[in-house]
Amino acid sequence: MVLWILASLLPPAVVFGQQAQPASQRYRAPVVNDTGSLKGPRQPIFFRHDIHAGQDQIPCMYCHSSAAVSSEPGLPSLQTCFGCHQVVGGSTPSHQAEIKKVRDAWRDKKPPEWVRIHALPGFARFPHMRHIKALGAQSCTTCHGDVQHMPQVYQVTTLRMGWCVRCHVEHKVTRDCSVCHY
Amino acid sequence: MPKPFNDIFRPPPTPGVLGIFQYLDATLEAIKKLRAAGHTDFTVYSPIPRHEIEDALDQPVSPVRMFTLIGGIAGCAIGAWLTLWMSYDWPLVVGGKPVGSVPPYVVIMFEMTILFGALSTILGILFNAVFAARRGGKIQYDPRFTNDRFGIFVPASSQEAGKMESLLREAGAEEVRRG
Amino acid sequence: MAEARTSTRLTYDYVTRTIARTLGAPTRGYFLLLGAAVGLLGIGIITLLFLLRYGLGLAGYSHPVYWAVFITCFVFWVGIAHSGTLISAILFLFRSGWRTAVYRTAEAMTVFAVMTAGLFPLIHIGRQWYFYWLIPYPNERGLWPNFKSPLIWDEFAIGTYFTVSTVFLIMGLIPDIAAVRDLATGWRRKLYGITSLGWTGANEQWRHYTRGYLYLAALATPLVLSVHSVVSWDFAMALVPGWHATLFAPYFVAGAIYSGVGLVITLLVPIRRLFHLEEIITVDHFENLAKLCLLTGSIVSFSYLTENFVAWFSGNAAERAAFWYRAFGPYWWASWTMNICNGLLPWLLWSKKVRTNITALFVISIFVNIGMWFERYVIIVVSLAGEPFEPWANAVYNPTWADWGIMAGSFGWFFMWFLLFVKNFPAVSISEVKEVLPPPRSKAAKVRA
Amino acid sequence: MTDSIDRRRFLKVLGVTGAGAAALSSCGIGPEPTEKLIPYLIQPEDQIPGTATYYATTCRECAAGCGVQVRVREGRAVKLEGNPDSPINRGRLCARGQAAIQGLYNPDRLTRPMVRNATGTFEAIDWDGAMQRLSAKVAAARGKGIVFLTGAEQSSFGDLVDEWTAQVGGRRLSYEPFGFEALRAGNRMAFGTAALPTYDFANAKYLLSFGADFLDTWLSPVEFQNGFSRSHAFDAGRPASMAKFVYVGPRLSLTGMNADEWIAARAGTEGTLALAMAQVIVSQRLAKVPADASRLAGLLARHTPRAVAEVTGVEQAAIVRLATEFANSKGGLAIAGGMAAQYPNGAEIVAAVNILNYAAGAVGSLVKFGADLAIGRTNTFADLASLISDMAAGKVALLFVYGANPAYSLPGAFPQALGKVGYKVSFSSYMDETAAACDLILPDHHPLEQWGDSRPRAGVIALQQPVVQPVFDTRHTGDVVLRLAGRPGTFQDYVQSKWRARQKTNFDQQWMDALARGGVYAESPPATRAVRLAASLDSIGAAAPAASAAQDQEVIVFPHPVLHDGRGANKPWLQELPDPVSKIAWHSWVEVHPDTAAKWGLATGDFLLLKSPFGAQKFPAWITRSVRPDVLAVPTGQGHSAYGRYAQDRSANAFELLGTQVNSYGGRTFAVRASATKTGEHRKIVTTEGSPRERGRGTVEVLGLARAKGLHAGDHPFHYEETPEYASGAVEWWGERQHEKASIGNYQGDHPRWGLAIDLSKCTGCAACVTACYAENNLATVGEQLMQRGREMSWMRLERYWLTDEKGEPQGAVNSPMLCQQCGNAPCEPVCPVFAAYHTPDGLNGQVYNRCVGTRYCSNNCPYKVRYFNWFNYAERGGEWEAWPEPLSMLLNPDVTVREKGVMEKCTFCVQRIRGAQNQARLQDRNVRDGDIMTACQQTCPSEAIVFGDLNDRHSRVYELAGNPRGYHVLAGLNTKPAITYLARVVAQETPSHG
Repeated sequence: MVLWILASLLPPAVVFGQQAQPASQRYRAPVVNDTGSLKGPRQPIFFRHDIHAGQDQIPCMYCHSSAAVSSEPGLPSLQTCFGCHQVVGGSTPSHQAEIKKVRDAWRDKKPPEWVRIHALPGFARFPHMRHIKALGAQSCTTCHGDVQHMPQVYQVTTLRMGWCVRCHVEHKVTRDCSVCHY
Repeated sequence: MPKPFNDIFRPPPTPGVLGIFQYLDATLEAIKKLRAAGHTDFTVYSPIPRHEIEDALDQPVSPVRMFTLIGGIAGCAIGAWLTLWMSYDWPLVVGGKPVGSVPPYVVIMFEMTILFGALSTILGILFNAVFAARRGGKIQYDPRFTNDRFGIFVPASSQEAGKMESLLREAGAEEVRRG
Repeated sequence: MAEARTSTRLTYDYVTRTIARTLGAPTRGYFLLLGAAVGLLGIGIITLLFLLRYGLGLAGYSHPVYWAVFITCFVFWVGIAHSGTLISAILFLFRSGWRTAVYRTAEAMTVFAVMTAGLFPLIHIGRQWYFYWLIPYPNERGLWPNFKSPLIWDEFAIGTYFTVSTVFLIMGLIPDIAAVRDLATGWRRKLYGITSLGWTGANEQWRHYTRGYLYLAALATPLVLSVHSVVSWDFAMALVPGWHATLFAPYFVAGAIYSGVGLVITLLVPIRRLFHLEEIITVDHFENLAKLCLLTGSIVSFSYLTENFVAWFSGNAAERAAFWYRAFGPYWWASWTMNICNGLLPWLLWSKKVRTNITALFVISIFVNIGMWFERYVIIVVSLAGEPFEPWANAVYNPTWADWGIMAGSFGWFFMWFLLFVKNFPAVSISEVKEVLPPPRSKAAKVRA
Repeated sequence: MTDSIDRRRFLKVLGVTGAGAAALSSCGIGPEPTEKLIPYLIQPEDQIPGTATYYATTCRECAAGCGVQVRVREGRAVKLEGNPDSPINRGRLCARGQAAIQGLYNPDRLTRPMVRNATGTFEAIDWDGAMQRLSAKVAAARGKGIVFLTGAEQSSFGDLVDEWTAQVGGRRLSYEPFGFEALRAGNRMAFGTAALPTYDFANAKYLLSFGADFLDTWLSPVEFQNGFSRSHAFDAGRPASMAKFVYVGPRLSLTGMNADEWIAARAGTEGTLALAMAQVIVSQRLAKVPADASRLAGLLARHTPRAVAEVTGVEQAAIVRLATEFANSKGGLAIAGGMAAQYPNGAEIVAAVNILNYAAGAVGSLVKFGADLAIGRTNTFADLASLISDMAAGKVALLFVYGANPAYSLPGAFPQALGKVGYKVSFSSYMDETAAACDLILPDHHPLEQWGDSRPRAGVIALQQPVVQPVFDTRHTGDVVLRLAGRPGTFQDYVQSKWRARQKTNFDQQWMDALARGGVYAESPPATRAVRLAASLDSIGAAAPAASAAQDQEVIVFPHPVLHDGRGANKPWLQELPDPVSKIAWHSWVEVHPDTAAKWGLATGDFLLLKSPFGAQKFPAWITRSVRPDVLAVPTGQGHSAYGRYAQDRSANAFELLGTQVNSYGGRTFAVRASATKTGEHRKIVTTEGSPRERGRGTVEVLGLARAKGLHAGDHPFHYEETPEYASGAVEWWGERQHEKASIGNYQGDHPRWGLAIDLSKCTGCAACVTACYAENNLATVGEQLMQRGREMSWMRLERYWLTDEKGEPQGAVNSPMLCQQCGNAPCEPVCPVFAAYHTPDGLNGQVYNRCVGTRYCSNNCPYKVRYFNWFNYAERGGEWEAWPEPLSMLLNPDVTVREKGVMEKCTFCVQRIRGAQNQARLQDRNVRDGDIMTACQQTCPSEAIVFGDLNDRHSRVYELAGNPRGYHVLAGLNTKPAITYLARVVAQETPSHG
């Protein structure tokens, strides 16, 4: 609601800006007025993958650095966020509001508690590095969906065994049980 | 209720004569007489199956056996498919044995043969004895038939009913009913 | 020849009414028995809830004894289940008339025993809530059960056996239900009216019915032999000394029939007494059962001898150790109970005096059941406990309240069903008993005859 | 006392990543992902989420000073492994070292300072408050006697304390319950030096131990065991092999169990025996007699074999034979210690053995003086006794206790004296007996949380660095002392200053190296100092052991191999680890010889009440031939009255039986005479022992030395290794069928066949592998009650089968680690109805925990009985059988699923390590190399008995070992085709008996 009002106060140039852009231009993240209608759980900070990964084209590995070398992708430390956001303050009041949260968190040394979206059961192992090694750095979308264009991330694939196995069979790689279960 | 169902489940009463017998030999007598008179579509009630009655009626062998045979063969085939296809669908080696090793699967095939054979036999009996037996329409019946009395029901139009009654009495029916 | 067996003053009417009388209003004694059965079942259910909440550890298991009382009871009940179909199917094919008076009880017992046995595999597994993984159903993971596992054979065998013996029982019941229907009044008449599936005894019905019954018997006969063979393979397929024997299939089948006949006697004696069926279930019947007992019992004791002989003859250290441990290890009492009850007791039946003495038979039959329970206990627990391959891994296993609770529950479950059955359906076949009677003939016919 | 703390706070404290949190919480089977992900504030640059980091530090479980590498995942220490760079343990670790991590995350650790309030009960206090009180007390106590009691501390911390106590006019006392006074006194007697030598086990050709349990508790077990296995284990390649090992002592310890021959000399006469042997050697000139041997003449004359045969209970012939063997081996090493050094005449015994070594020329070659083991520099028991008397006399106003628990090991005397002390401060991490009697408790960091160092011996300085954030609100005692001394900086600075003082030039470089390597290790071994015989030797052997009184029994109290002096008693891994000899866990016992038992009508499990002049305790009897008939043996370690949930009120404390008098050489006597009476009580002892005899089933194989030497490549000494005639056809047919496996689905192509080789000649049965397995694979500890019912989960169990002589007396034992054999034709697999047990392409018996429904058929069909079932949910929070109460769950290995109740589990050759190595190899586009993968058991094995590798790789070590003629497969006759090759144990006897 508040955001809606904020958005309505924006200068027209910003609001209608992107419609004016020629289609040839690279992807512009839309202005989200009604966050309530977005898919996926609400995060403590309205972090927009579509802006960071899509519009600004920051590579996934920039934040999830260990994905290519370790079994766990890891989360960016708050330091990583603040690294940019002590300079980048945000163009619109709504963005500024969110970025302020980051700065406050850094000031209070209180990392945000993100809501987990992609979770595997404890008895299934998913070594990220092997999959990225095999499918390439762009392959995150295979499981996580088109995150670059998601204002708010939600689970696209089931991440259930049958789904894993199907992919393994398609790619003619092993579906030996003890590769994932031990 | 639509008509065809109606005919199956609530068939109209069939007109005819019902003779109730105390003695087996009297019943057989009646059967002989009726067959001599060229009747074939009469029904004989008995508390237990007596081979004498079957002989007297000399009916063809029941088709139930076909049900059994087909069911058994189908079951065996299903068993074979189940075991072999599932083994190769996700091949896992256990105990150094071949993935699809038939000997152990024979057990499954056997059990499936019996299972399907038995079930289809039941279907056969139900179909033939319970439903098929009713196609003659609703005919007269007496509770004593499951106890100690034999009975013969002859479908007959009102004009020939009289003839039937006498025929049954001569044969030794202790009671004859018309309906 | 069949007609000679039963006293001639029986008439169709007498048979119908005597047997129908068993369905009369239940007495207080009946309700007490039923209450007791339900009470036992309650104990079993509570125990099961505990097992589900805390885990199987509540039972007495101890490495390496990983199967114990539960599986013992499973095999025991499966065994019990065998005499029923044997009597009804095999003796039917052999056209032995004396079966008619006893086979209904035996069949009912069979069905309920299988129902009981079927519960144990579900109870004894570690994660009972995943029991359905043993069933080949299409699933999201694309996984199938392992058809090489004797447990899966078991599942199929027991499942088939339950289905077939149930339909067999129902088939036999239909004409009798019709008979009862025609005597009954009120709601019971309605009930039997529906359950008799419109049976009238018309020749068209008898024609298909008799044929079908014959084929069912023909199918049930190999089945009954296969089921306990498969159960025995649960053990024979394993390489545990004391289990790993080709003898097992016939040995188990014989044992099963032995125990089954034992329980049939145990059940028939009171039924006969309470329902005054002395005219219909005669001493001859008991004697025949006793002979069956004697035959199978002798096969069982022969198997014992063979087992021990082969163990010695094979010269295999592990085998020898296993059987030595059986006889003289910490479980000597169990194995000697088994040897005495199953090996020596049947020999009493050589004497006609014993065979024709109902009380004696009743007592013996109870010991037969005890003996057969211990046989399974010895085969399962003792073979695992005295682990002869790995001298280091052995244990002395002692059952706990959880084991006994589940076992009690199984007896409650069985007897509850059986009691409900005898009061609501003819416990002795009406039509088939008539079959062995001389049919009513007119004077003239009698003269001619 | 210890209030549990919720996990969330941990994650904050440790800054665990979401991945970490996920790994931590989703260890359980079944989908239970964490709902919240808490990122690092600042990510440590040396930590990659999902990947382990190793930090080198030093093990402080005993004074040996082994180097360890701590495996850290997401800020949690999950496993300890030996540091290959350390010259002491050479990358190996013992059970106690493995269990150190359970001290770090122990649920009974004190979470904050505690102070005794007016009502006499403890209450929490914050550090500032505590420090204020303390400095006030110190100020008040100046000059009135300040004593700082520590454990063995040859370290910067020790120096700091010394400096400070000097500054405040107090003194420091170091105390080890099992001291080494006798060794020093004995060395002084024989050679006039109190230093402790090093023993070169690796190069000995004949080992003769007089009570020294160098494999389990004596000085530096891991180091000695490693050396021992090099000399004692049979190695066809080494001409000298194998060195015969003879053990002299009244009972068989873990060490004695590994001997080829057991000389059960009467307790206390070991010295006399040694002198007799020396006499034989000198008189018969068996060895090059040293120049000053003449001075021995007088002494030795008194000890001819004939003279001593009677008193020692060893036949004259045997003495001569031993002496001859010993001398002729041209490399005999005699070691005195352990029990022999704890009799009233311990010093003489040590001296006598020194003389034997000297006479045989071992001194200087195999026994090297100069390194001077630090452990020896602890104060003597006499010093402690005087402290106690001071305390009792009220001469001590302020007492600090650090790293010691005298109230437990000196029951009676010490607690009483403690009562007279003005103010008592404990730095214990636990509310142990001593701490409970103190006024102020300032819990110290766990060694894995703190800076420090230790100098186990000359030339080795082991460095200690914090590998995790402190788990609780504790503080390093070094910092506390620095505050008290009013000195600036932290203890870390202090340590650095010390090191800087030692290393003048380019300190930073050296410091970084030390951090990486775990310390500084002198390249060349310390110079050997020559020793000569001391002036007067006549005192030696004079003191004959007291004649045995009629009804009294000789009771010897020995240190428990893993609980040691009781410090390990609150670690479930160690409690659940069966004692290597008796295989008894979770409680104490008394060893009784069958003859004695028969005399008293005693059965195993019957309680014996031992009443010594100093105290009385009840112990359940364990009837065994591994102890002399005239001796009862009792282990220490149990019977704590405090200390924590696992240790408290468990069995009986053997120290109660011992007096606190100082004996002739200033040590404590661990042998007492006590009356033994049957109480009539009985208990089922908690033991994993099945049959003590192998009964010729082919589970273990033993070869005589000559036979083993005679073997050539391709020999099959074990008949059943060849397929029997009648079976060959079937086996051939089976072989032909096997190609199908390689042609279907995942099984196509070449795969490794993982295998293990276990050399029983090397295995000593020390059980380090067992604890390592617990640590690596999240094995649940089930506790006393369940273990009594055979519910223990140890995937790796040690089977101890006695070897006996013709008289049936045990002559050592053969220990066989029994774990899943990963059979090629696994009986467990085909019986599983749901494919939870199946064969992986790389030859493992996969066990898919989340598929298992728990029919337990696999275990029934497993001839090796190495499958274990989860009878309860051992991971249930607050459950009755919870195995990892907070914060113990922090040490769960995130790479291994924690099994749910109703699931079968077993060893899979650390498949998580295999997959990890394969993943790394894939990243580097290479194949897994031989040696990339080490199973936990192999990694820790102090005697390097276990080798893991790919049997399909013609160049792997395991392939080579699998082809060894000594190799055999357990129960090979069953045609299970195991992947584990055991190498038969070789014993010096020519005709080994399986018993």
